[in-house]
Amino acid sequence: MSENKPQSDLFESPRSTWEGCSVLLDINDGDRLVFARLSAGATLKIGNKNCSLQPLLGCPFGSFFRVENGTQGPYLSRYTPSTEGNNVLEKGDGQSTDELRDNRALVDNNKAQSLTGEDINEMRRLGATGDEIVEALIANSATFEKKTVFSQEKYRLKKQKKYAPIVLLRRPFTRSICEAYLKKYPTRIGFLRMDTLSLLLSMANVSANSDVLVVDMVGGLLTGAVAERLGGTGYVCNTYISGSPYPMDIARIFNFGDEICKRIVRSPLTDLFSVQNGLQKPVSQESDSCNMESQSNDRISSPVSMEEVSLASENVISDLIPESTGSPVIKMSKPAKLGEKAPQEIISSWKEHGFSCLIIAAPELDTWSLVKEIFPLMSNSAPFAIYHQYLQPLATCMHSLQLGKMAIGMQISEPWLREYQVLPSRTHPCMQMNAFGGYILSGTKISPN
Amino acid sequence: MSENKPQSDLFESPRSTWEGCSVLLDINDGDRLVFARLSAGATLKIGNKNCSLQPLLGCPFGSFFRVENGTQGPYLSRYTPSTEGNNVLEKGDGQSTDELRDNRALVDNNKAQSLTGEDINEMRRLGATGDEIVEALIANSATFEKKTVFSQEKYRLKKQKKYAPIVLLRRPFTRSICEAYLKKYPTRIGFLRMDTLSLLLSMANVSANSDVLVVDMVGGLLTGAVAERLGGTGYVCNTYISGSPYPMDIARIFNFGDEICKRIVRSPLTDLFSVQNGLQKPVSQESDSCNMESQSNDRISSPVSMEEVSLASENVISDLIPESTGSPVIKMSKPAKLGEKAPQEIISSWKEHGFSCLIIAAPELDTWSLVKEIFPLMSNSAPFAIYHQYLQPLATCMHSLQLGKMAIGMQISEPWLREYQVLPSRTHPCMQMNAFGGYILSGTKISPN
Amino acid sequence: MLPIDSTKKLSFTRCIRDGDLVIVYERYDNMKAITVCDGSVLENRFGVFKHSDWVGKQFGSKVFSNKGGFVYLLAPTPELWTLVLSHRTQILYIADISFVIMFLEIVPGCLVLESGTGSGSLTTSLARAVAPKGHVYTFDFHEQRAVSAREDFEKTGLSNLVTVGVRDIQGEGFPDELSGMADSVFLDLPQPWLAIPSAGKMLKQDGILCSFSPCIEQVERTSETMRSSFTDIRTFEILLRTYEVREGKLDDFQGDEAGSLGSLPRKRRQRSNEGSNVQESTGPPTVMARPCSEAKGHTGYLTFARLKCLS
Amino acid sequence: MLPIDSTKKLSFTRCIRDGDLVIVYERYDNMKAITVCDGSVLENRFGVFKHSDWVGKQFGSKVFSNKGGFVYLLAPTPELWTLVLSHRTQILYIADISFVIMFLEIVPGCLVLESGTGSGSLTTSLARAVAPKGHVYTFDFHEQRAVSAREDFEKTGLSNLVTVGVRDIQGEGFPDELSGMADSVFLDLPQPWLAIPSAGKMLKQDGILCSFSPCIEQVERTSETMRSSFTDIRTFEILLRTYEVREGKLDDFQGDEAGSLGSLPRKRRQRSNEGSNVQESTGPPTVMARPCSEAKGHTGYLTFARLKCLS
Repeated sequence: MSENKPQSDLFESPRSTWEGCSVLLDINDGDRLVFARLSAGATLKIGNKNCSLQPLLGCPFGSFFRVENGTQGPYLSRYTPSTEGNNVLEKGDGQSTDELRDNRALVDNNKAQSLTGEDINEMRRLGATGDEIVEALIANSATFEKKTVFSQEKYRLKKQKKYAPIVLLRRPFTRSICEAYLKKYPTRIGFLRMDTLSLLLSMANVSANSDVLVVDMVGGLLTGAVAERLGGTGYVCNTYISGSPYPMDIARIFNFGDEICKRIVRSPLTDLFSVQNGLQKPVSQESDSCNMESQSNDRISSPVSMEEVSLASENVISDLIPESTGSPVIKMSKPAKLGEKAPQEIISSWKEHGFSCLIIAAPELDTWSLVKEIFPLMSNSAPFAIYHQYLQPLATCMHSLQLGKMAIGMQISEPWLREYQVLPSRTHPCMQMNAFGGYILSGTKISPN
Repeated sequence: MSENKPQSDLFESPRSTWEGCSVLLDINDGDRLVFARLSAGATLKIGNKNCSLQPLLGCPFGSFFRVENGTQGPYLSRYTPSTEGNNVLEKGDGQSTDELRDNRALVDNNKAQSLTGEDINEMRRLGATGDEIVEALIANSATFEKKTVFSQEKYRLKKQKKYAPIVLLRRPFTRSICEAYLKKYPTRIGFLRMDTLSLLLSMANVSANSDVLVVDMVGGLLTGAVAERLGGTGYVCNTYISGSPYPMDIARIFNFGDEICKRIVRSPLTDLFSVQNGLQKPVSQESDSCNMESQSNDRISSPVSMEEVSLASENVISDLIPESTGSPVIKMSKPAKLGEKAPQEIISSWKEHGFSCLIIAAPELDTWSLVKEIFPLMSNSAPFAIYHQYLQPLATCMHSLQLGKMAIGMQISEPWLREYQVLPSRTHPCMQMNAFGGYILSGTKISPN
Repeated sequence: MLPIDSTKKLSFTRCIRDGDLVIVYERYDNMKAITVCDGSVLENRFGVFKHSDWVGKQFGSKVFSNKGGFVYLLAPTPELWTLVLSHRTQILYIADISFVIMFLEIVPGCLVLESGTGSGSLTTSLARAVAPKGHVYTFDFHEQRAVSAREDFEKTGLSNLVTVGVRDIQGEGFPDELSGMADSVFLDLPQPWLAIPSAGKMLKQDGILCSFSPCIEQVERTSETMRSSFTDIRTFEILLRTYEVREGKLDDFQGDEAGSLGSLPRKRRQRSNEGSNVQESTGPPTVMARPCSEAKGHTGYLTFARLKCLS
Repeated sequence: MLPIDSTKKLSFTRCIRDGDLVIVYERYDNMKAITVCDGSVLENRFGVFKHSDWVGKQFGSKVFSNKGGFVYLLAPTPELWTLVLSHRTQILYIADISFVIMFLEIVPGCLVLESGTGSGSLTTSLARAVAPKGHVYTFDFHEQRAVSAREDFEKTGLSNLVTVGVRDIQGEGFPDELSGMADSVFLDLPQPWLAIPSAGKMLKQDGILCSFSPCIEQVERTSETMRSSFTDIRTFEILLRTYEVREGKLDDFQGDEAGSLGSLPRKRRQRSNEGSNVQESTGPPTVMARPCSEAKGHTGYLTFARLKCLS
């Protein structure tokens, strides 16, 4: 467990955490999502308490933890939820809607609680568990008995979340990373929704042993998602137009082992077109590479927010309420390097064979002027998928590709995603929705002749 | 019932049909929709039979009819459906999905019917009712007994629709006219969906005693919908840009009495701006009006399809499968005139007070260049609603209105409508949907100062 | 709010008078209904506005505060009212309201029943649809809500069109004296199925019923109950997606990045110019629109049914 | 279809050979999968195409018939395959497929269970996602469907990644020998709740289950059954709206109608030019897009759940 690359076997993904492992912590059933990198010194703030993440080391993904009060302060303790369901509100009480929605007799002034904040603190000092505090609150509520069963459950859940929060240990995958970012920092990923991202990967036929060309102006989320699908085969080439690469910090949140990281490379667009073959001009190439690297690091630390940067080298990766300890951090947990400059021999191979597919997520660029340049890099019969926030650039691009007889099977599509609340007698679509997942232009390149 | 203007009292709408009345015939629960104008000579083709519509005269809207075999051929006969529900498939058989979807043992080769077409014709000749034929078909089906209850009901319904079709007598209102046109002739109404139309009316605050300015390039549907809301008060002014008015045949399908028809007027846009006051230049005005009238008729008979034109003066108004009899038609059923040229004194009043609101449904025109011209005709604080098939023209228009500080509270919105199948254990959204209801720009004009 | 009296029909051009209800518009998401009262003032973040300054101005005018801040004064409409009314309950919004009125085939002169009244958002639009001679009877279980609703209709000038009753429609049904008189009935109740037999009794032959429910189980039970005496039972859901409009231009990769692309090998450049027949894009328009991300994902299901004509 | 062997990875650039599966593209709504066979011909409305003419051409090439008609030959992908496969059952389409694979967190090396196989549309995409070393075990009740599916996977070159079994998963559950081995399980069954206990047994700790059902009642019962041993139960629906693109220009009212507007009083014209600060619109773009009217309104509900980690 102290070895930080248990993924050296590509095809057996670990089911438990390890030192330096990146994890997603789901607090109170999705109320709060925090990405963290586990180490002995890492901590997480829950409520107003700093809890060490040490107890999470070596635990299986999917484990539940609760905050307990110890002699040295609060700590996270693993526990097994009952098989009856841990979310009481979701258990379903078999009541009909009738009772639930009938508010004819509803009187509730929220002043019926006789326990004070001081009482609760006193209980804590005496070592009461969160559950015990919740039970005490219920026992001391003057109105609890008068509530409907539904309202009682709601009350209990609210208090449980506050006094006995539950932390669920998750392995970060594309969908959870995407969902978390969309919720908290949508602009950093260009409002890319998980269903849209999943369509980009399908439409571009991302598969093992593919060489995937991406223009990723969504913080590395696209690059990471492609690399996850490649699983250490093929390459994802993150290309960029101007002098410095686009940031790809988000790709560092995935738990990629060395094998996968090596397959994530970057290259300026000009290099992909250059006529150098093989090992020509190795010196200038090398020095360029070095420059790029430092440039890249500079670039990364500026436009991306603090949490992520500090997290890449410290404990908590991202955020959603970033908490980093003041204590010194053992640096052994540094994640694998990714996004090296593409070696010249690989570039040559791409030049010869063409990329297997192309994905563009560049919400601030005009699509056609970019596609016009980049299109020749693809192999014939290669599928492509282009994401944009606006319809018009894709329409113009599609029209131009049609006129130029450059692609077929083209379609502009927009996914529409809806989540439901499914509960006995209370089933309906969720009241709030993300109403816009962006547009996708997809198609297949044909041979120009 | 022989009087053709029972609507002279504006506010008591008749519940039964009359000679000359426009009706909507719903055949087999929405399978086919036909607009017809009732008269002694009008007929309707159902299957391959021509049935006189005479039996429908004087019947309450909502009546059901069935085709019966008489000595003189088939005829429509009124009947009262059982209170247990006439649509057997909708009754709900209380089965769980289990049985319904289990197709493990499904064998059905459709060759199990021992009754031949000749047998059925013979039954007809002997005066069997449609229901009797359906029962005979079931009795002679070798596989009927082996079907699930659900499949049995499905079989029965299919045969009933063919051999004992049911005609439901409806009064045409905006929503049924709109729904029928969208289904069959969407281009004639610019793909305007009923929910979008309902939003236009709300957003423009169409209400009694309003003077509503419309640009109706959707066949008169918008004009009719506004007139229906005005109920014989205020005015709807259908304005047009070039020399000849836009067709408004669809407004003739509504059962408007004289009071309402008088409130539907048309005027070229230039006249609405003209500086003539009161009764100036009455002669040229009159002659213009006459020219316009004939021009209008020409125009109407060309771009709109045959059925509608023939229907306006004959029996069947529109439809969906137009059937007109060869027999001479008594012309007493001619509908009231609508869409006269706006009198000068009314125009003067509009010039003085401004229109109460504006609705534009001109899917082929650029919005801003039209709005720029037409906007000054509205009163200050007047709401407006503009429908378009494309987003860009509305966006440009909204932006220009904002820059010009001409309107506030502006919003571009797009309705999304979904119909559901609600049946025991088989509830889900309908599998086919109209995915696009168009865009609406709405807002309120402000005082230019 | 409504020009019921035809002599007042061109209401927008008449000037604001003492006692008029006006909608004070600060921003699209910040409006307020105020009854003009000589001597009163409106105070907001833009300063102090004297009502007396408003009298004599046209609706739609911009008016200024002591500090030079400004708001617009709009004539009230049911749509604006829906944005400013006080929420005594969850309210219906414009998409559902518009659809209900069209699908219920409500036209001037209709007699319409509603339960419950709630905040009166739908009621106001129903009143507009039946005006000038029709009537809306609306019922709420809560005495206090009914009282507040009556006050609102007084304020908005709809009292002649609307009667508010206090009644438990699920328990008692609609009043017998309205039997057979309603053109349409609208139900927004937790257990609509309890009220359906009564709704059927109230409706004229061929009249239409609508029930609004947030949960699908309510819809299923309601539809089941409707089947015995209603036909044409249909369930819909309607949502409104809004678009944001901005002025701007996407980075034209070719133009903006000319420097870096200058280093591209000439060969390829030529190919892309000669080989393909593609017209140069003129660049995206300067005004761009896209859907807003946040939206209401669900309001409720609307189930409509028509009373079977059995006479 | 998939470049499983890394030596074949740049498959698109290699030339078409005898025995290759190609997608013959006529139009976006007219494609066909054909195995190239020297000596065979393809006959369609454009004429007769000799397979021998295709050999040696690159994928993505245009090929001609005896009459000069043409089609394109594309390399097969799971997406193209979904458009050409024979429908033995209702199939899943790209939006549901893509979402399922991402939400089930399927990555290379995963072991995935599916029931039923149906037409194999999802199976093909599952195989792509687990390649090159993972495996998909898919089960169907119907012997004949399983046989046809096996033939298809042979044709598309996926046999090494997919095992098709004949089994009544609702009645018997998944085979015991797969217990605790599955990363993810996908169910498309009429009574998914019957298979959930078995699915739970098959899953590794923290593994994910997805059930696809067209009706909401199935979803309710499924979710209810999941609650005992699953967490994070979420239900989604996903649809795809497509846009049509056309070249054209809307009538510019001002330009086109200049004649009729020439008669407008001069006064007003001046006002609109001077009074307001509005910029002239440059006219709408020449390429315009709008949503297609017809669309699939519903495919099914996707309910996901994660096995509780109780060890």
